[in-house]
Amino acid sequence: MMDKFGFSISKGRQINYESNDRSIAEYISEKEPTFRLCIECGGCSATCTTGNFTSFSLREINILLKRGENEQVKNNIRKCMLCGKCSLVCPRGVNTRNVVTLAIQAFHNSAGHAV
Amino acid sequence: MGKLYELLEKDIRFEEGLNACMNCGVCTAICPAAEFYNYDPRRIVDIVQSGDENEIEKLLKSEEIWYCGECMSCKTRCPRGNAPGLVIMALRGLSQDLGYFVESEKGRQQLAIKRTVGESILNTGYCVFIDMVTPALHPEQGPNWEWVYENRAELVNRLGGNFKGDGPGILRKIPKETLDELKKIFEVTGGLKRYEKIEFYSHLKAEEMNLELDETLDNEYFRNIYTTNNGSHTKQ
Amino acid sequence: MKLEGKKAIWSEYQKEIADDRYFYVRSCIRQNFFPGSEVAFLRIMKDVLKKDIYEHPCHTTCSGIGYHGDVVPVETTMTVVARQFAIMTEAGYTNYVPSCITSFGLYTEILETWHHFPEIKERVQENLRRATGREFEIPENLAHASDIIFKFRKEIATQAKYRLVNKYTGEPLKVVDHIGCHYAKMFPSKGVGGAEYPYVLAGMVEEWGGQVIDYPERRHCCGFGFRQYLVQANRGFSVACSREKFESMAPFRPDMIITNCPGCPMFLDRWQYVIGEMEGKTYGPNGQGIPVFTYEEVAGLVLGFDPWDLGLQMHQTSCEPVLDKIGIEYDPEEKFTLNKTLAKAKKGKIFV
Amino acid sequence: MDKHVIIIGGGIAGLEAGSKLSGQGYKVSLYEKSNRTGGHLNDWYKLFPDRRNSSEVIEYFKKIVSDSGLKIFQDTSIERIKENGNGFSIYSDKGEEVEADVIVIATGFDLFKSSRKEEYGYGIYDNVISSSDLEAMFRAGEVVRSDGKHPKRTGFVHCVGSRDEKVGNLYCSKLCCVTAVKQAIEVKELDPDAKVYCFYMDMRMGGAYYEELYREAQEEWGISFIRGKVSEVGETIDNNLIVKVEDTLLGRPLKLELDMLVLMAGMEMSEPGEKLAKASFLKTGENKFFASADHHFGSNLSSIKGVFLAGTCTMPMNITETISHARAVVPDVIDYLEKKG
Amino acid sequence: MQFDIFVIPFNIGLYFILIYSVTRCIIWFRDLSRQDKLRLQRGFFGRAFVQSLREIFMESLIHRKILRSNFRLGYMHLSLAFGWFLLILFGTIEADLFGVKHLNPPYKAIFFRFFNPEHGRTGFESAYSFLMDLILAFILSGLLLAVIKRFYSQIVGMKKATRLKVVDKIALTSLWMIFPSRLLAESLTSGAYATGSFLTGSIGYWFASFLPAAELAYPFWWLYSISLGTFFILMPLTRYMHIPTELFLIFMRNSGITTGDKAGSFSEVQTHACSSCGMCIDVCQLNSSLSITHIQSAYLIKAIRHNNEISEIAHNCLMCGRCDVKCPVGIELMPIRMIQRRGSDAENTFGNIYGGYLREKRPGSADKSNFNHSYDFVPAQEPEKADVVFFAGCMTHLTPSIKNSMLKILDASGLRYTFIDEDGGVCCGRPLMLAGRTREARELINLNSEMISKTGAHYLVTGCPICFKVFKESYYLDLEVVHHTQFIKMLIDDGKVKMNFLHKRVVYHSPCDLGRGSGVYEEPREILQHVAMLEHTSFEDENSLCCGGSLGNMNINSFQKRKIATDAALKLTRDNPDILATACPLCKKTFVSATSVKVADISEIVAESLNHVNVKQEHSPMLNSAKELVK
Repeated sequence: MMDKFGFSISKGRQINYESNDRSIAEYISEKEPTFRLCIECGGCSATCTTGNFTSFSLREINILLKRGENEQVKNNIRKCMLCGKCSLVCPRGVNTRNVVTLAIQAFHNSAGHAV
Repeated sequence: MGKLYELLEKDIRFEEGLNACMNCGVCTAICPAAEFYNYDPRRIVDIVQSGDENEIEKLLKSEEIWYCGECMSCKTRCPRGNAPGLVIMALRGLSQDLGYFVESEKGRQQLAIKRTVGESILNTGYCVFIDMVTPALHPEQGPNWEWVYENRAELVNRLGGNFKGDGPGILRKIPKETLDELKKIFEVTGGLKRYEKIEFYSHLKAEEMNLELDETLDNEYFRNIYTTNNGSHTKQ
Repeated sequence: MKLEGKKAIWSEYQKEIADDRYFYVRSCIRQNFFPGSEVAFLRIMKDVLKKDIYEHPCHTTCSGIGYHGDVVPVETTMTVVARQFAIMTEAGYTNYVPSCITSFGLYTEILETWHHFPEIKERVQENLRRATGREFEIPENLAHASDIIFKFRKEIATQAKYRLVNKYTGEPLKVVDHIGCHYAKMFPSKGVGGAEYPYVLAGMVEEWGGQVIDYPERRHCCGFGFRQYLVQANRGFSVACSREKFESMAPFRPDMIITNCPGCPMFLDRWQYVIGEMEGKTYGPNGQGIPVFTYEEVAGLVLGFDPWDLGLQMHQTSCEPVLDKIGIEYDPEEKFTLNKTLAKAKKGKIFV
Repeated sequence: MDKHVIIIGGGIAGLEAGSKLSGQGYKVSLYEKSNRTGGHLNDWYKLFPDRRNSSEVIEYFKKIVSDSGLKIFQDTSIERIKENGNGFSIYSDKGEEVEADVIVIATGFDLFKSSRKEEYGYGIYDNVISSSDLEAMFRAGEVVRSDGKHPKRTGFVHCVGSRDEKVGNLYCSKLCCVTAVKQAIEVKELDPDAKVYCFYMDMRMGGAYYEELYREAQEEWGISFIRGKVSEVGETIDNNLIVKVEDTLLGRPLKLELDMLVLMAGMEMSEPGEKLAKASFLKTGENKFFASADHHFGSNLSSIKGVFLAGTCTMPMNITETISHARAVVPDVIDYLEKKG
Repeated sequence: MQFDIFVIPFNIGLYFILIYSVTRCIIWFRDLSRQDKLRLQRGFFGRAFVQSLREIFMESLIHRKILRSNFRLGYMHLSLAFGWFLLILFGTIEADLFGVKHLNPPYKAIFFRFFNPEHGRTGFESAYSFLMDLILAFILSGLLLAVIKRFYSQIVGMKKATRLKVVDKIALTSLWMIFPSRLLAESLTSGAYATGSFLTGSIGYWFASFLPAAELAYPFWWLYSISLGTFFILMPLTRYMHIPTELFLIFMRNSGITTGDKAGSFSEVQTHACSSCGMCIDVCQLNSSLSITHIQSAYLIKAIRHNNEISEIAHNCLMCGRCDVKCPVGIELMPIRMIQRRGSDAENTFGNIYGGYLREKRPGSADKSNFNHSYDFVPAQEPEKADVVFFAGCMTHLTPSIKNSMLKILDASGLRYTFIDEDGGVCCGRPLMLAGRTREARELINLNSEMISKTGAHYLVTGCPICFKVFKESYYLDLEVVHHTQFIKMLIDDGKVKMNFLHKRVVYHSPCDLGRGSGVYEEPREILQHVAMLEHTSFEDENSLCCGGSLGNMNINSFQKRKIATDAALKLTRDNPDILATACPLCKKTFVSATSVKVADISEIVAESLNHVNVKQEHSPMLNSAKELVK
């Protein structure tokens, strides 16, 4: 079809909250309730050891998970070095290292193999 | 404020379009472009209001300023009375005047618009004239259009038009004197200058990309800008 | 949906619309894609409503598509517009009626700008003088052609031959009204009914027996987006927008779409075909597609104009299903026959 | 002391100021436009941040009023204040004229009329309601949609009529955020598996224990907070609501279907207050509330000597602030009357 | 040949457990790696054998370790274990001395009194039965303690007793039955025959005064035999298996076998050698500060034994190692826990980890094909050449004052050094290791090793014990890795830095990874003695506390961490010193918010005393206020 018309119909990039799979986030916040406490201040991203090299942002990951935009997280979460600086600067006492670990676990379980 | 910002400030649409933005996102929320393109008008306004020259220059050379469809839905809602759409128009104007538009795939398309709509205005007095809407360039117009296009003169007149005729009426021939007035207006108000700039920078770019570019609508560069879509603009 | 809520809002957007002596300005796109509509408009104004409406041979495009395609600078467009006003002034008219929504939006925007920045108006005046030697006055009244039809919707109803009613069930037809973005989104107070619940088309549909349906993506742009359609590489966006609307209106099972914008009816019509081709998905009652009309076409139909005089044969999505529903008589043979003038119309026979 | 003080408005501020002043031995008469005192307090079920029942506060006012010699005239709205020789006369809608030495204006606020935010479809879409509508539902003990079902997905839109040039209110009503959080929690209390979303621009939890309430909403109730101003609302065929908002923290548009949408209406200068100000040539600020003589030292003083201001007729305030502000008018009045002799 | 039917239960039990233990040991031996098998064989005919016997005597019988740390608990184990041992020993001797004929079957010794009721009247015999009674009394005293412990742990000075399953309960009761039933059986017999000594004799005499002792004795001999039998048979199903297992473990350990990184024969032996004595529960701060009492090593090991779900138990631990050093059986608790954390994920076991260049100990040649990469985004670093590399690490970057102090000291040292992660480097990998994700840790190790080896330095100085531990244990670098305290100590010894004495009272908190984790206790204290007035606390060296900030535990929240920190700080600052000194940025950060006492890293104290103006000026108020201004 593309060749007939010279274009193909664009896909929407809206976050479709309803249809997104938010089970990963639910798994995490059940095991680590402080996950819910994030106020998106960005302190974690600012101090992040990994963030020093790449655009990795724990703040973004936190919210992507909550919206069920899992793919993006899946491809980035393992960039975290687990050094723990974020948890020391978090004003809401979010247990960030556990959040990351649980996320990896959750992807691991859902995928049946390591991410 | 730096040079680019000052240039933007000269554009009346910029003055109308930007008061302090508080990043609430209503614009992006209803923006059709943001719905399909990797695009966030709020971010653009935020960058512009930051006045950061480098960021603004990046913007002027970017793809993202060319995604807006200028439907102006953003203007209806902004709680601070901004009109991101107008800011975009100002950015696009500047991008063309400085020749930055050729740095982006979407920006380069300006030549196509200039050569179709732009030329048509001066040559026919219409933005679009049916002769331009060839089934070849417009397959999406559908099979019925092929019949329409074929019999356009007869059909238009059958419906009561005045196809390329004198006097008033549908698709009438716009008098020579009128077209001269239009040209003069374009001359006096910088319209022609804009056209020349688009041509000039496009030719430079064509050379750089070493694609042949002549005055017609049928050459490598034109075909390239008219049809290329590297797929990086939308969600994959 | 509570209608009284909308009524309350509509009552707050009462627009000043002149009732005679109109200076008519044509639309580039509509002349190319809906010539029948502009013809119908003038016929209605002259023959049905007996109004003085004047078209000057020397008016041109407002350059709006060039302006929104960003190849024409704002100063240039303003001067072109000023020239249109000058011609109106010279012709001795003060009520300016553009056929095009893009133009209407542009005129409104420019008048606003001039109002807030008189120095700019001065500069434009100066430019116009230098380029053409013309002088201009700004219109006393600016109304889109659809505003005029809205204003006289009752008169049209009284002379109507048909109503927008399913003749089999007696149910009112379900009509989607699509308003051109530039009609009121920029200046809500300048549109009948405002920007959120425009009444200009809804009013006609109600008056002519139909029922307007409200669906989530009602306010969504058809996707024209100027450069987004003009350049082939971008058309994927354009069609995606219309698709969004179709998907959103589908559950309401609309019989037809009515529009007041030059581009929208063409896109909403053609994109149905493209989506069908690309994804095999068709909309409307038993997948025959949802017919898309201009307000003039609808007005013409209820007044009993011949569908083929209105130019419905130029649509890609066939309108016959709706014509049958309403019970409009038409000759299928004539649809694609051309060498036939508006003899009947000339003899003024079509009005009983 | 035969001095006569007139209080205009029988809400929290009026009652507090009135009873305190009559406690000082003045002759105090209070005029209330409606047939009940207590103002908006009557429309609220539970109060933030501790979710105590509003009736407790109403009880308190009943008590202080009955303890004091405050005379209350209901169903009387005051339309004009006029200075005469050494005092004032007020004119009611019933055409009566009353003399007074001091006037205390406590005309309070109006809730922003949500229908003015047309794009949210209040009064048009069946399941778009306002924060006060929701309070009424809480009082009735259940939250229901137009179709009688209980909403499973509820959204709260912050800043409706506040911080919005489109409706002419540039200021922040400052209490809607905490109210939204309170109501969100209450919705959850009624139905723990319901999903609740708050659409905010900034969480302005500036009061005592507001932030703690916010924390509770997140931690204990799992309420989702989405940073972005709702742009428009559409109605689906089954009367659900499609909300369009940008998730500004991701820079992407977000589409959400809800069963019910609650609009957090802001606070505006009350209509009677506005009329009174016009008729009596009392200065109002650009936020349309009564303008105080001095924002720091004279927040109880109006632009006319002898006419005082109390409570939310000057700016958005919570109950605590309103009561303090109303009490603060007392020394000003005494001071004025003594000087006047 | 003397025989009675009632001895059968005992015999069955005895032979069953003997055969079982032996086969078990054989299986374990079979599962050992080749090197370990060799080690064990060598050990068996070498010094290790003697060593082991000594250890078995000291620990398995005397229970020295427990006695040291907790006398009452120690006595309990001593009396039961050693006492029973003596009873058997002397019982056998008795049987052989006075037995009718030699080479008795084992039950003769156990039921001697039954078969020789007349015995024990005359002088030497009675003296001997006195001895036997004494031993029995000794055991019973221990048993009494045990019973009490079961019900009121505190009495033996323990906060928590280990929880039991049904089998354990049965086994336990049968164990408790053994000696009382023996007591009664012997007493009644003695009563009937008027024999027995001060214990059995007198009790028997008293019974006989009002009971038909002769008839009653028999059922109690049955009971005695049955309880013995049941106990032996249930042993494999219960923690009591630790008794035979521990012996084997001691041999293995003394032969130089270690846990390593993979679950295997040795870790299995260890898990079976755990007596669930509860020492680990006692010293655990999660217990003392947060009353979390289900995750301690004893429970972890029990969970492993019964292969229950353990991931939560395994991860909910500070990894401070306080239990590790306290374990009376000497089980390597930290390594065992690490194995559990790594889980089954093959790529996470060291075997693979040191695949790639680390085997050749030369950077660059890492075999990167065998696993997917997480940290490819890290650009290759080009550090400058230097003699000393300073690696601050993530935590030091979060505590700039420590970083600056170290730089100041390094500058003062005049050495040619490079601050290798000045603009924020890569994490050392320890946190990932602690989380059991060794594969990724290895990637970071590669990255850092490549970078560090480029400098050609002789010393790597770490600002943080967490980095220090992993650099020492898991990196293969051709340079000496030292913690900053060790480095400063060297500088002082070489007179490279001169310092003024700081007139401040200081207590030292030894960070887990530095002290227990890497055995660095001396240097920090020596430095502190050198620059200030170091005072002692009751929490030093192996007894030092954990600050609670541990990266080892991801399950507890910030409030819980704060609680541990506050408790620890309180203990450490009892005599309110001027400074609570530590040698770890994380400990510092954790303590700062947990105590009002000034908390400082040793490097900060040293740096301060470097430019320390002399005492007189220190007291001039003008200078102080000037200092304030500067701050």
